[in-house]
Amino acid sequence: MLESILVTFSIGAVSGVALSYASKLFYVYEDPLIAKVEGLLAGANCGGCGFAGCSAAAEAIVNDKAPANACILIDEENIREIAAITGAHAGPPEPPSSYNNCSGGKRATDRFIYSGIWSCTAAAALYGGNRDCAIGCLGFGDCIRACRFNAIKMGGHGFPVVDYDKCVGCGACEASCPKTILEVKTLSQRLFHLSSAGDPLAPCSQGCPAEIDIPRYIDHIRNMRYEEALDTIREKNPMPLSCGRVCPHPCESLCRRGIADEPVSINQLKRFVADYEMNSGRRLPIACSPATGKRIAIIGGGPAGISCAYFLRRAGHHPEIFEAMPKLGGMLRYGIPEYRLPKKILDWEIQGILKLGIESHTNVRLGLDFDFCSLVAAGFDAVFFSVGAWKDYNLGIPGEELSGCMTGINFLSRVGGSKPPAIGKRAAVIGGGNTAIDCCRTLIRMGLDKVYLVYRRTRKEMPANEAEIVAAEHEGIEFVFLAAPNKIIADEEKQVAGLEYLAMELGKPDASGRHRPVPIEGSEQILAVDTVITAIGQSPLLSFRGRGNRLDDLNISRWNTFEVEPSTCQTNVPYIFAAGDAATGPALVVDAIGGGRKAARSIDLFLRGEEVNPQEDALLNKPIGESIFPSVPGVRPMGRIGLDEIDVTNRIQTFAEVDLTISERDALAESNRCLSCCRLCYNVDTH
Amino acid sequence: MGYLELIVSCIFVNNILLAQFLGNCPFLGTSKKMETAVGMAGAVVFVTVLAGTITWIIYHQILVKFDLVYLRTFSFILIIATLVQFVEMFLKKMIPVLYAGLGIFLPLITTNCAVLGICVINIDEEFTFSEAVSASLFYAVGFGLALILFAGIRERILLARVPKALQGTSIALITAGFISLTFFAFRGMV
Amino acid sequence: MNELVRMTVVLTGLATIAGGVLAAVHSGTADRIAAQQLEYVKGPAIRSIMAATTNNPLEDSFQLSIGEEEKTVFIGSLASGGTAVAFEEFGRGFGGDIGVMVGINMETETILGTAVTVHSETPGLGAKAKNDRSFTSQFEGLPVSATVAVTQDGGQIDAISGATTTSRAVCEAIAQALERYQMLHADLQKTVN
Amino acid sequence: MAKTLKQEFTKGLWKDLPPFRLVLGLCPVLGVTTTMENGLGMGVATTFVLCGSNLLVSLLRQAIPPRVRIACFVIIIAAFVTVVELLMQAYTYPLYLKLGVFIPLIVVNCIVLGRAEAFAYKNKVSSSVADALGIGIGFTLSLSLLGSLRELLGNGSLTIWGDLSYSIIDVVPSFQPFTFATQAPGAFVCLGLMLCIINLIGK
Repeated sequence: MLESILVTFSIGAVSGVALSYASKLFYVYEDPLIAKVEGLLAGANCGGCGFAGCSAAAEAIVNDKAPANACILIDEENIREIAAITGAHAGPPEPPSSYNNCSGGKRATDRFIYSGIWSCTAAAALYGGNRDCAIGCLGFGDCIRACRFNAIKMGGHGFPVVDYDKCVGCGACEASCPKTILEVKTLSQRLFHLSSAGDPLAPCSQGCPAEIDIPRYIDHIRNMRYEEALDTIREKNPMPLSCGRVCPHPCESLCRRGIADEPVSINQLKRFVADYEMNSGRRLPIACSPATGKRIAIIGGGPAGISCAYFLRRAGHHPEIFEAMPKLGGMLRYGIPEYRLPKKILDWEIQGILKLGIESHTNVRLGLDFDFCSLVAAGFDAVFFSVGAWKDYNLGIPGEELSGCMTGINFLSRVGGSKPPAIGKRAAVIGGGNTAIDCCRTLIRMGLDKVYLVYRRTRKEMPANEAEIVAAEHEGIEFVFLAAPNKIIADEEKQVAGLEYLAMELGKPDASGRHRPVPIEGSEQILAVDTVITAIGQSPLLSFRGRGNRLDDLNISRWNTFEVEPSTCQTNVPYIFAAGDAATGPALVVDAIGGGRKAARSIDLFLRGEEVNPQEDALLNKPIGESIFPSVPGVRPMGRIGLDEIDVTNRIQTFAEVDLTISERDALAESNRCLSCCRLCYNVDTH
Repeated sequence: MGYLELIVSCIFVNNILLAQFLGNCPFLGTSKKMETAVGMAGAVVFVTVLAGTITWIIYHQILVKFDLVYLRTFSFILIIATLVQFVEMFLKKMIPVLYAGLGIFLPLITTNCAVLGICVINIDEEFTFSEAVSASLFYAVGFGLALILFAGIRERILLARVPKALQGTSIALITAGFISLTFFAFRGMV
Repeated sequence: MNELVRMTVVLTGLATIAGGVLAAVHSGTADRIAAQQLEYVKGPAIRSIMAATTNNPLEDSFQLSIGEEEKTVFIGSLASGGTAVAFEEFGRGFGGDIGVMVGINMETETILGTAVTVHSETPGLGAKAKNDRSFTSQFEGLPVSATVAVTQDGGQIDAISGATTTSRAVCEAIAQALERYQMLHADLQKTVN
Repeated sequence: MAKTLKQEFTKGLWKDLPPFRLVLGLCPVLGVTTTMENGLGMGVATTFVLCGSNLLVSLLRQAIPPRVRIACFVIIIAAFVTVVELLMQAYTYPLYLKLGVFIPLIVVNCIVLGRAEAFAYKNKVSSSVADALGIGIGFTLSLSLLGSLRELLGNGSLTIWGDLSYSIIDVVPSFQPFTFATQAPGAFVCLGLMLCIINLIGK
């Protein structure tokens, strides 16, 4: 008995002392995460995972070389905890979830007939797999077998479908996939992912400045899952109601169906689901990551500011919007007339975004009502400028100061605000852009007898959207092309009495490809008008500079815009970011929204203390060459749905919305026209 | 028994993995990649010789002397566990190059029944000290041989067409059965 | 440091307690284990030799010191009223030692029976030595003074075909047993009576 | 997450059935399943160690410092294995001889250590014991099943316990024992095929 106790005592003591001293003596620094993960592993060192023991497995898991569920002994609870630890390592502490990137599946063509083992890994080992598409799903379901939570099923179309309720984001599927079909990403990683050259993108998605996954939401519409469609849109664009109305849809010009047929009415479909939500009487919940406690000041509550605030909020940060005008919305409210975007719809949309927990302060102008230094003092971690482009260029002709002459933005914002300006009976709008058209169409609705649009080139050169020009023509706007305003003629009361212009002819094309107009000597003519609106372009209003603070250090371009790194939206002052018209000059609403998201991505990186680098391979709206086809076989032309609009004679009487929402039947029919394109493959018309 | 017989017996006829069924968990786990298999084989040889030697001494010098042979299992596993962990920490700090190649496999060996099994067999077979040391070495070499052979085959299995239900461990075990069958050919040599 | 001390203390404490518990269990089972070992290791051989005894030879055994060695001698009472003894001897075989239990009728001074206890011979051959009646029966009734050897060595025992070494080892063990019996005859006689 | 004792118990019988669902502890599975009796004995011995170690680890889980927990588990398990060794020698000596080296090797059976670490160290005593019983009984059943399969194929007989045995040859006189099944390669192949069957049923 005694010997036994003595022997075991000494063995125990020797082991204990040897190990504890060795652990002190031979201490080697190790990533604390590895120790933490190892603490959750079974510790049986059984080798079932294929790694050399539990510590080796822990190291592999932390370094993303093994999935969180590599250990075959531990239960789901531990896997979840490990996933949480490594998830925290990879990004913010929010649950990652698997997300399927490929929508091609079975329809993708095969390069060769593969008859090997039923495994993606094995198939990929043979010339990268049998599929024509270098990035598409091979469809053997390695991910399904890898998932310990039964969260992945093979969909009917031959690509995996993730059940988000079951997914814990352990990463097993991602690790098992020889391609990058299933990516386990946190919400913010998904929101902030910029389209990149390796993504399975349809041409339309490449063309969208907001980078919306268009085929995915159209597919949701086709299946009458409108809420999911809206979720998909909102992952990239917070303002589907507004964009669904005002967006000139550059996506549609890239639509693959458009090559053989008319393009799909993508924007109308977006508007349809957005309106569906608004008319359903309830708001869809929008998921946000856990709070990070970081605060960001957003200067300017236009589309770029709202978009940036929205994405930062969804990533868990706390943006606050400072707006100089009485209400949020920027150009959406003050530049786009009621008949294109009714104010109550805009209000509803902005309200929904603010409800996520975004504070806003209106009627406060930077430099006037608050100081830049006070923002920094108030503890904001970053500042985002989305002040827009509110300063109209002057024509530089005599008479611009006359009463009855005003600038386009000034006019529109006063109409959109609460104090409409006094106008006469006949008006001339100078300029060929969207602002000019908006002014014209607003004026005609204000009951004017005659509205001229004066443009120094021809209709072909007009930068305004074609649809808008056509609508203006229908509404009776008279276009005066090849006319360069010379001076504004005053009457005795210093009121505008007419606009004198010189007739022009087109000269040789300039560097931008547009024909340069050349005035014809002695061709002066006079338009008898009592109102002149100049809308020849805008630039940001930077009056807040020059007050002796950091803002003076900002680099400003020669177009008076913020000079930013285009892919990160960061200015030369690291904590100041800018996007929207303030950085790009006047552009589309959807450009501003995309810019806001890009900026939010950089701000998120900045706030997490990481380097604000451009995303590798980011496309930034450059098309992927191989995905742009010269012809699209297998498409049967069927024409797009007609657009419902109010009859011309009625519509110019009111500011009521011109374009009406398409019906559900039309939306479903139109969504079925979508070819569900991916990078290379698409659904051909079968009937 | 002559040493040549001992070698043939330990490596082939009584192969620790394929005939005595010891160390099968790491056998199936670490044979997925050749690289891992080679590292594991090396580590097993190293630890087995060390553990075989020390446990033989402890058994004959302490346990037998004090009539405590029933503490064999208890003391052997503790000694092996301590030894392995100690060596691991030592290598990690002092000889990182060796650690990277061999050392990382050490924890896997703590609970490898091949190591404890060989120590126990050394006692059961009543080997002398030199026999015990060489038997440890050759048993471990046999383990390494089987492991490396098997890893080579398994890398091929990945590209073979296997019925769904047989995939994974199932086919691995059946393959191991056939390797075991080939080792049967050495029977009768001793 | 505190952590290190705690680690050591817990480990040592656990090991010590385990040692105590194991020692207790061991002392509680030691007798039974010894009995079991006897029963199952030597038992079958003894039974086959002393099938006709009236007592249980496994219980009526005693230890006999021969020099440094301790030998267990089993005693059986024969139906005829006489006594038989049995003990184990070893011969060197092909794969290691072969144990042979040899039973001797003390009355007639002849071999009562033999049985192989342990062997590590090639399967088949060793088993033959154990079970082949035509081989084992050759020993029965031989006087203790007889020379036991296979025919190849000039003896009268026919070896198992193809297993001369094994047969030789068995003979060697039996010869040694007879020799030892004669040497210890007096001691045995004393103890038995 | 709280499961009933019944759930903890039954998961070992199918969901985590060792060694088929939880592919661990293969050495004894391959080594001792030449007959049903061996499998049963090994299973019972393992279950005993599993229950004892789970019980003790769960009781002592507050006292064991995390950094040396594995060493502590090893001590506890080794103690129980030694107790089993002694008890088996005392009461079922022939079985002890047949199982041989595999009895001391229970100490390195990944299932035992794995359950101690993955379950008992984190759960209360009652559920730990339920877990150990479930896994242990599952393991015993699997071993017995594999053992009886190999015995039937290889020897043409089935020994339940002691003298209680049946022979196929009595029923089907033309039956030829398939000795391969009881030998080493047969162990691997039989287990591999069993796994395959379990996979098929599981689907």
